[in-house]
Amino acid sequence: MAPKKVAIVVSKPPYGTAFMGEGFRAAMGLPAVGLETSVVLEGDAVFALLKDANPKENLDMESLAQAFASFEDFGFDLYVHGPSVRDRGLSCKELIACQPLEDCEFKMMLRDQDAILRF
Amino acid sequence: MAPKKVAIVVSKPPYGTAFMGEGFRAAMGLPAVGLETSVVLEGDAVFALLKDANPKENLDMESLAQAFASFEDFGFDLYVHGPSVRDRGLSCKELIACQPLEDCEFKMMLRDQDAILRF
Amino acid sequence: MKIGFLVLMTPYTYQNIDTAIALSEAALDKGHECQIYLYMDGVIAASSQIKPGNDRHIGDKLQKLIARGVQVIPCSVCCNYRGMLKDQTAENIKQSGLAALGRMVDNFDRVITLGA
Amino acid sequence: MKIGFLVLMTPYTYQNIDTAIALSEAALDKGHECQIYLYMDGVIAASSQIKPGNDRHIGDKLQKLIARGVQVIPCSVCCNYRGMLKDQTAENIKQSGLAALGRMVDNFDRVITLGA
Amino acid sequence: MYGKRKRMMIMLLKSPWSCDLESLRVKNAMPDDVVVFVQDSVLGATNPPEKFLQLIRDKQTEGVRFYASKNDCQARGLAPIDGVELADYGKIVDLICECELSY
Amino acid sequence: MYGKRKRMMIMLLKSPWSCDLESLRVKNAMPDDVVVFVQDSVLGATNPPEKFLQLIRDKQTEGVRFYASKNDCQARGLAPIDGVELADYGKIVDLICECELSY
Repeated sequence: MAPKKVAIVVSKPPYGTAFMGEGFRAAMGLPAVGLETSVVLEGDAVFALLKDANPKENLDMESLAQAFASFEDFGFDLYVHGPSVRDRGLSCKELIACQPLEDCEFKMMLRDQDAILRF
Repeated sequence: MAPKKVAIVVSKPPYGTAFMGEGFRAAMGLPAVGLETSVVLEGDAVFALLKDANPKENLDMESLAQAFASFEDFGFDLYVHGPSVRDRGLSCKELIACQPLEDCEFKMMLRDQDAILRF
Repeated sequence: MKIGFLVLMTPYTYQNIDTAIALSEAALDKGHECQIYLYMDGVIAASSQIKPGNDRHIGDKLQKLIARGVQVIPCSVCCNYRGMLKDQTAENIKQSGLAALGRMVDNFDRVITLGA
Repeated sequence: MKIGFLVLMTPYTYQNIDTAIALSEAALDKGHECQIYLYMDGVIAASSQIKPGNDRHIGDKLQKLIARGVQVIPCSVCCNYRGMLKDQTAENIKQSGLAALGRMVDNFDRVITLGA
Repeated sequence: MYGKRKRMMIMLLKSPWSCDLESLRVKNAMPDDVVVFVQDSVLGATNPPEKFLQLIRDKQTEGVRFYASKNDCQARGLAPIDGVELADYGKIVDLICECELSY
Repeated sequence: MYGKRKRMMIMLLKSPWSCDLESLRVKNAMPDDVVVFVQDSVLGATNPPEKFLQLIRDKQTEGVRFYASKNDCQARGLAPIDGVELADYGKIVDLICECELSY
């Protein structure tokens, strides 16, 4: 039987709350039990991938950009919602990783899953 | 010396979260230490005063409308933000209490306080 | 059918655990199976020490679900972050790692996130 | 000047207590006096049992503020609702009723709400 | 998979008056999907902001079905607009089972 | 009290992209008031949605001053737009003291 597919969709901005950090922690844990895991950052969540972020020095918090940078090692796929990036005046060049999904791709990607967890 | 004035401004809707209930509890406690206390319900918070609410039977929660109905006994003033009521298609007739502040009154009322607590 | 709930927020402050309980009760009545994974602040609902006065008793409601076969699983790291020791979790509730969430996603037909 | 903070949300999940701590440190450096009233889920920050692993230790930061004269006051009813017993509050922190919030509002020059 | 996509349930929790993210999720609904308003989100089913009402109407035209939690509406003393059906917890469970996926 | 009103500080916490309530509070600013962006709200000072940017510009014309938490901006790798000044925690404390009231 093919492994189940699960998407972790994060829509909250980084650092002001722990939703993204905990979504990331879930994304590290789920591949371990054989789930085909994807993370999609949409809305303000895309700010987490900014290369210039420096939360350690400024807020004594661990960098989510650095955490997500190793997504391949953790065995999950990482996407951003393209329109969310553009709406916020950002571009892929500024992000540590950037595989954008357009609206239609995001809609269809969601429906390709067996479960969706929201953070 | 005149007593200090404090406004408790609640902007969150009732029942989905406890912010309003805890704002109410603060409003009961502050007059006891001699503070001249006002509560302003703005935004979705105005829904808390609907006469037809029945949270006990439907959600096993205490009625905030009933709680606020006795505001005079607790020694605080109760206002609603008028535009918030109208924007939501509500009218004072549907509310258990309704002393509306228009935008200008709300702005000036805030500046008449010594402290503002937000819920 | 097997229905799992992922609850992220504190009890009493947020309605999420109430909704998970109400839906679980309705699902059990219809012959379905349920599980509740408590993640982030959601773990507080598993505390045996909550004293809600005259308010609804969420702990008792969870125990009734457990008696009907529902597993309630708080994330152990999340418990550490909120000062909830192992011996403070209520009866028949055991802290578990994220693998338990993985198993719920893997074995359950539906997973509903109740977050912020 | 006397600056009070009203913190409503859980530590680690929300940045609010971090901001209250950072502003208090800066205010003390400038010779001001500070107080932090923990209300609703904010009370969790007063727990002595939190184990944040390698993460920043909010409890230690609060203790440093306390050593500099800052009072940190968790609402007692809120503690009951979150399963936090009196003996679980950290050193030099005492649960108090809403009257303590009233006194902060009454005696302090500024009150800042850090909520949701 | 085209034309045979999974039916999705979108369960809304928060008021669209205070939180734009809820409308963002409704935008992802496709024909035959189900949107369920629970908790504070029922305010979007009873007293929706104008733009959100238009989104509901547009999605209904596409064939998306809308339900509002009966307990949450009645707890707040509110009734849903035309075209949004009240659903008790049992009915919501049926909808959860009927849709292959929850978002 | 007219013309002698208290100066108010409005401290924003949440992103205006996800939360309309923040713009609602900025609307209450009057001349000489101070708006401070801290925590996730700095996104409104660095990458504001169009309508929120317009609100900032309108309020600036009225004489409202805008500051963004330096630590929160730099933690996120962002810089504020023209006309919004970076403020470290010490400066924010000064602003708290300078304004007679915090909202």
